[in-house]
Amino acid sequence: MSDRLIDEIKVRDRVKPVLNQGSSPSFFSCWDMHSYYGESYIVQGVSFDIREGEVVALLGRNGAGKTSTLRSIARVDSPQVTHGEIWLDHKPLHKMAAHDAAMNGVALVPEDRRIIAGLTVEENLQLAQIAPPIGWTIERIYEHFPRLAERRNQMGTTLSGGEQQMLAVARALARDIKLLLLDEPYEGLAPVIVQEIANIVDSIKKYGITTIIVEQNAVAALRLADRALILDMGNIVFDGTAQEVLDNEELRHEYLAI
Amino acid sequence: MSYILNIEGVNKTFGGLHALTDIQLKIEKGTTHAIIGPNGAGKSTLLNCCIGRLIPDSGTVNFNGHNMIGMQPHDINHAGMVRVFQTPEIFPELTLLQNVIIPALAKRDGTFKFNPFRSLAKETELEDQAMAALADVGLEKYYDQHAGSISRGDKRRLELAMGLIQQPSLLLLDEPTAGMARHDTNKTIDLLKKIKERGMTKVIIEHDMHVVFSLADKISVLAQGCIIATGTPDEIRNSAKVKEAYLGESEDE
Amino acid sequence: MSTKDKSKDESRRDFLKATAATGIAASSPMFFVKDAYAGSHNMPFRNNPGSAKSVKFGFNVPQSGAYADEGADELRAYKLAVKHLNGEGDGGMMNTMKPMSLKGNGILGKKVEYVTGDTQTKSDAARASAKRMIEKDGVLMITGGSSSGVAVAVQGLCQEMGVIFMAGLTHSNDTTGKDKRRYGFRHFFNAYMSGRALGPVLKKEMGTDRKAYHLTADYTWGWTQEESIKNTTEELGWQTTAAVKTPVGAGDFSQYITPILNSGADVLILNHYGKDMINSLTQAVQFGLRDKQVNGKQFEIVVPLFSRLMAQGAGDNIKGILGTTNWNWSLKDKGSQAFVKSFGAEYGFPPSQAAHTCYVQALLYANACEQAGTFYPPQVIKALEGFNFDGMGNGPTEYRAEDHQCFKDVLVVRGNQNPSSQFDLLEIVQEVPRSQVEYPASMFGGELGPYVV
Amino acid sequence: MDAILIQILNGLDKGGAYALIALGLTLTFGTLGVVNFAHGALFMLGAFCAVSVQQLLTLSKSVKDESITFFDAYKDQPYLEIWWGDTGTAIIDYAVPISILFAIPIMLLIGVAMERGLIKHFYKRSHAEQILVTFGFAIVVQEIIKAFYGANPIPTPAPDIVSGSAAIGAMLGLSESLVYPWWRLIYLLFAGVVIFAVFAFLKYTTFGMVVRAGMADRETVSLLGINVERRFTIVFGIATVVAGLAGVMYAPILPPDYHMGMDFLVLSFVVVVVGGMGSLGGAVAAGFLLGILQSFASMNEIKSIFPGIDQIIIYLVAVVILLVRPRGLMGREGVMED
Amino acid sequence: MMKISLQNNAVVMLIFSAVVLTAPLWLAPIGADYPDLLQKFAIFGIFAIGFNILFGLTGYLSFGHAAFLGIGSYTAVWSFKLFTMNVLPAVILGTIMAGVFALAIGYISLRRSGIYFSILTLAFAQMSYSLAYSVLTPITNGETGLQLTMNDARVIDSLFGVEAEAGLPSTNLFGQVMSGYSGFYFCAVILIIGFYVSLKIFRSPFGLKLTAIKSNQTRMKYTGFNTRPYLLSAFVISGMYAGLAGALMSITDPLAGAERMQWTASGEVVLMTILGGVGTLIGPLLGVGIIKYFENIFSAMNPSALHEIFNFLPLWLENIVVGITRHFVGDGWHLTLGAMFMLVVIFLPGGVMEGITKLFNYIKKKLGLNRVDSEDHVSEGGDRK
Repeated sequence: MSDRLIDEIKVRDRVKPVLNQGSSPSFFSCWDMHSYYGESYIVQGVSFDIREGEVVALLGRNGAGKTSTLRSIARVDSPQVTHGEIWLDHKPLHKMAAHDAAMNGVALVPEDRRIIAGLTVEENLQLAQIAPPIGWTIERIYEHFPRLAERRNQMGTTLSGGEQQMLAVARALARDIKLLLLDEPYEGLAPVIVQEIANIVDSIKKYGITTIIVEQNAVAALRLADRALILDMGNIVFDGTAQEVLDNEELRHEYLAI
Repeated sequence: MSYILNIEGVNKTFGGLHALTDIQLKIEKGTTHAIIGPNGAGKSTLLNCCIGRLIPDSGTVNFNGHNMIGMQPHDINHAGMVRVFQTPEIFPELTLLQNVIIPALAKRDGTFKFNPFRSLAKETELEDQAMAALADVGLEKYYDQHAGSISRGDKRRLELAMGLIQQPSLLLLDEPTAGMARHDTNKTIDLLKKIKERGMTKVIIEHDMHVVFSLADKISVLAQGCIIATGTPDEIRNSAKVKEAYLGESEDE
Repeated sequence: MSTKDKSKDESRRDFLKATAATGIAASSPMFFVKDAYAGSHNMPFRNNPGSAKSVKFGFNVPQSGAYADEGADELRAYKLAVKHLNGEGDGGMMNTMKPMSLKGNGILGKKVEYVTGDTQTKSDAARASAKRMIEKDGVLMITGGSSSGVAVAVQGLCQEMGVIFMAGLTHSNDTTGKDKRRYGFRHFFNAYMSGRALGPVLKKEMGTDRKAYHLTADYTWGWTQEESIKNTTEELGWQTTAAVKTPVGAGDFSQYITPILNSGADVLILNHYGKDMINSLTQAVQFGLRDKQVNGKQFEIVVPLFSRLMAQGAGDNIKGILGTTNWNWSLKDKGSQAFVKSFGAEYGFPPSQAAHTCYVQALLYANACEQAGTFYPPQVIKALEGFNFDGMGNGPTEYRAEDHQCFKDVLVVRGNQNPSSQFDLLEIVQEVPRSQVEYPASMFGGELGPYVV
Repeated sequence: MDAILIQILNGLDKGGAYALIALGLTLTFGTLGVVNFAHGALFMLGAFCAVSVQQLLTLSKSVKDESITFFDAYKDQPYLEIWWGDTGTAIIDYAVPISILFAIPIMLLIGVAMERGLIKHFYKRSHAEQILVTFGFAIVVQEIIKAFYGANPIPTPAPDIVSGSAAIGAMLGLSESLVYPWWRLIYLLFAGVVIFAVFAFLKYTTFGMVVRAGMADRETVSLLGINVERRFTIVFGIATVVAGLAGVMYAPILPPDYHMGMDFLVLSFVVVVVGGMGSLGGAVAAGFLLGILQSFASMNEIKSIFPGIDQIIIYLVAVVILLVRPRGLMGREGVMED
Repeated sequence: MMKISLQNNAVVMLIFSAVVLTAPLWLAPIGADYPDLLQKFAIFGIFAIGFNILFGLTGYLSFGHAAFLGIGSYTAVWSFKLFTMNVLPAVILGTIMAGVFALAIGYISLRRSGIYFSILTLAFAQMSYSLAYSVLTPITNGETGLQLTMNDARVIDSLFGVEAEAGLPSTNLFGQVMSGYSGFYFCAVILIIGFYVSLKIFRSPFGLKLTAIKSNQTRMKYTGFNTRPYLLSAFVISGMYAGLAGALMSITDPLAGAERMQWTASGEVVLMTILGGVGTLIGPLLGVGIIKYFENIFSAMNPSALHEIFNFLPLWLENIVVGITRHFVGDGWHLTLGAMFMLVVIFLPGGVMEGITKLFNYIKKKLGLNRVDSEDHVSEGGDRK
């Protein structure tokens, strides 16, 4: 245990002030975050800032800690954040439980969508509108996602993969969010549907919602993103524009394996 | 027959969703065959069908001339087909050494052996084997730590050691390098190359193209539950179809 | 044993004995120290007090489980008995018992002390507790308990250990029947006597043309009682419509009660005790059985074994129900009055029949020791066997030598319709004389076993 | 025919009781994932709510009891009777229905306090430890009750007006002998209403929707800004209230004693498991199924063919169902399977 | 710490044997040195050790092990009735019979896991109990319990011409009577053997495989093990331990009652094991010691006994202390037990053994000894038996 502590201190010394281009103080910032799954050390001192309205792609190979980083920010129980600070719009997320973080504007669209079994499409949406602050009305959501409107009384889990993804995103929009965390939105979807989801995410970008997107399909993610962060072994190893990543084959090869 | 594994016409659906559609796959003895494809393409489902975790709706999985469908997982293991899992399926409460001794015991004792009076302390031979396997993957220093406490990358390596110690005739590797640092990935590639020299047949599922292209003799590309291409690494690298499906570049761009 | 090859047998026995002796010596050095068999009358026996200033009794009563309240009342009676034996308090039945050897200075000049234990109403726990008393605390006599299973189990143990057991509340015929033991005595009456006592009263109250339906707790006591009552009622000319066994501790008896409604029976006999009795009676009344008319007759319920504590649990449902009891505090004889007075003054409420039984048994054991002039069990047993006495309630009483069953008058009681106090739950219908409930000792079989163990 | 009809009714009634007890237990399983061995004790506490209210209403002045001459004895006369005469007596008569009103807030309080003070700390502990701690809690509660009320069952009668039987047969034009106690009919009705209320609450209220969602996926619900833990505390409180109400209403049928909870504990676990872990509908279905089967197995005709069948029927059915359906009637995969 | 084994079985066994055999000496100060309680410690120790082989190693929580205890008891008494008063056949038959039943019940119950398994075992045990209590009375003698009688056949004894005595015969080991201290030593020797077997199993490849099944059964299947026979063997072994314990209960006290099979009896061994520490070698024995001590000693204390204990205090303080403690002994002993369950599990997750280990590590740390190996736990635990 003590060894670990020493490590942490070293890591902290090593952290350089993160880049903070543009707005200051930054809208979202994550400073030296460490988290564990049980005894497994997953996120090993991640620090980055995001400006309001920015869309950031968080990239890295499988197992690099991307999902864990998102989950740490959303403050779910596991992984457990043992050290670090997370600030969103002047609010200290690191002091909050998941539901508090959500009430302060964080929305995580999880990897496997997590549509709640036993609830209809509409109930899934209603569930998102119980705790304040409330975002889009359900009517507005249905306008944007006519397919969901058609299936409003169907059980959420009986939707197809793409529709479930739509519902998951819609569920996030039903809340008044400041930071959207998208985890693998295209996973397991047919190309046609990927396109559809991409359009949705595009439109989200138009509304100016600050977004972190984690995606295996790096190219697709980079197309949407203003900025890219590359994570490796629980550490940020690259921070730059999306174009820089697309242009830098060596970087892609080394850290994204494409 | 020079094919050690011959998958024919395997279909698998989950509640209307076609996870696998008419899979045809032949693996030659002694080769390293990579299966690539985007997340959710059905790669893990395919492996699960091979090792008895899932039973396909139709089709055959022929291993060394025997149909494996309907066989118990432990019998498939003893037939010589061993899988290294993607999400580390280890014994978190046991030490690393014990984790590796378990598959070694399986290899020695078979599916069931009642030996409650044999002393573990006398199993020095297995212990040496296990230590060697741990050394192969570079974990020998941590042999007495609980497997639950090591990093994800290390768990992957432990998985690998657990697979290797059984010296299977066919090793199914599900993303063996996920979660590893670049340095460790390279070490793992070296290790897998070494195994190839020993003549072990391998099927690798991998995202990391670097790993795939350094190891594979042949590559199959899986997308939407279908094998859309099989070929040498070069053929795959230059296939437009593959690029579209896997690298996410749609045709209109 | 007829002997064809006696010499061979004997040599083998000698060999066995020799091994036994060496075995004891080798394996357990403390064996002799603990169970020191050195006595005053040249007669070694277990837990001989020798020259000690006091003797110990073991009060083994249920302190947890369904009979805990009954156990608590037993314990109160025992403590009172010890007080009286040691010459404290008002003396209670010591003043009324005849013949009486006790002097109010303890027993044979030794002060009486006691230890307590919890039977949990389980044979195993009761035997463990009794063993502790014998092995650790060195008690001379064990008494108490609230169920026949426990009584039989502890009685067997006491026979093996050579310690006298004065059974507490046990109603099964077996306790002094097929499971009787030389070292065990019972003051309580039994199921057979309940039946004999009830017979004439039932005839008088309900006539001879009745159809009876039995609900019987599915274990040995329930069976013996069912059999005894059945014999009695069938002698009267009653028919037995059905006898249904119910699981012990069933809680809800409704599924056994509903068939009664259509059975054509006009009397329900509940061979239940304790919680089962309270529940089955309460539920039977709820099913309207008591308001029913069958075959032009009023439907009746009979609970052959009654106790005031149980009556308390059943509340109003007990009113008007017939049954038998060993003793009731409203008896007007001198002994009973003395005891009730003494107990009431001490605790503020009258004693239960369990308390009475236990109190009397403690006194009787003490008296037998005093009379025999020794604590040596065989002598004490002989003093108790065939002992005739009076002034302890229920009139003249005998501890029959052949089976150690106590014979005295049996009370047939009825749930009081208009109780004058919260304790006045049972009214005595008849004091059935002893002669009417007596039976030959050989009737239930069993063997007492040896005096010396 | 009558016999069968009445056994069906009887089975439904028993089933209602089983379902009611199991409902609270499975609610605790489903939401908190805690194996609550104290559930029987909560049922018992409910019954003792009725006892307490009855004793409260019969709070009495001690009057010298002249009828006892051996020693100074006192008898009790309830203040209510002293003050209000017959009205007081009538109020006392309605002790059990009145106690329902008391039981709801008291049980809710007990439930919430128990969850916050004890259960909360055991969410992530092993089932074995949950069993040990809740069992210990049950024993402590029992012993406290025993210290205050003694071990003997305490008669807690229903109001006089419903103490007898309803002549159902006569009402329906069937056999005269077809009667059934009023109170048991009320219990059946009550069980139905409570079960329906719980289901309706879960189905039609927002709170219920959150609970259902929380049972299915706790994490996602908290990601939507909902404090699941607080809601689950209330759910535990509701489960306690349901157990308590089952107990209150059972008091006239089974005079309460301190040990009655243990007798129901095993049974309620069997019902919940046969129904399938985490399934409310399953628990209710299993409760009624076992109740009816138990009633039938107790019939003399069946007992004469299979002696003792009535004593083992519940367990026998449990074994058969679990062998045929691995997760009980309606259990979900993966719940409490490790 | 763990390169398979640094631990010497012989040393462990030596310490364990010494501790067990001298129990009458070191248990004397707390009043637990009389034969019956010593026998109970040993017998329930065997029961708990066996139970721990199933629950501690595989994680399968059986709620029906008391059934095997009862079967062992009945078989042993029948052996006395039919064959001989010698205890060896009783021990062997009791163990085997329990094993047979365990095989049948385990075969069916192990088709399910988790709580479904627990309820299946519970159901079987409750059925056994109900039947033994009532319908099977010809075999079990119902509520009264199966007892010896004067006219039992005892075929072997009469064959060898052992003469009937005046009273009931006693159980014996070739003439040595099996009650009192000799009964304890007999049980103690079997406990030591039982512990040795358990130690061997814990430290065998078989034991390791069982632990691995507990850790991740799915993985075991894909590693090439057929887990069902492993679980079944563990179940049968632990069932045989229970049968052995049951037989010993009949040997030290030849009366077998149905309540031994009730769910509360099964629950008791579960509580003993958890209380002491699941999966540790000594933990279950500690649990047995605590619960049996409470049941036998605390339940027997009454205010006068308390006054004796606390008479070193000034009178006024003595009265206060007795006034408070009296609620926790005698008929309040259950309260103490329940409170202790709660305290232990709240403050010592992992049972009493965990607490001892922590304490031991703490002391070692204080003394500046860093290395702690688990062998010390064994001996430390043994001291407390």
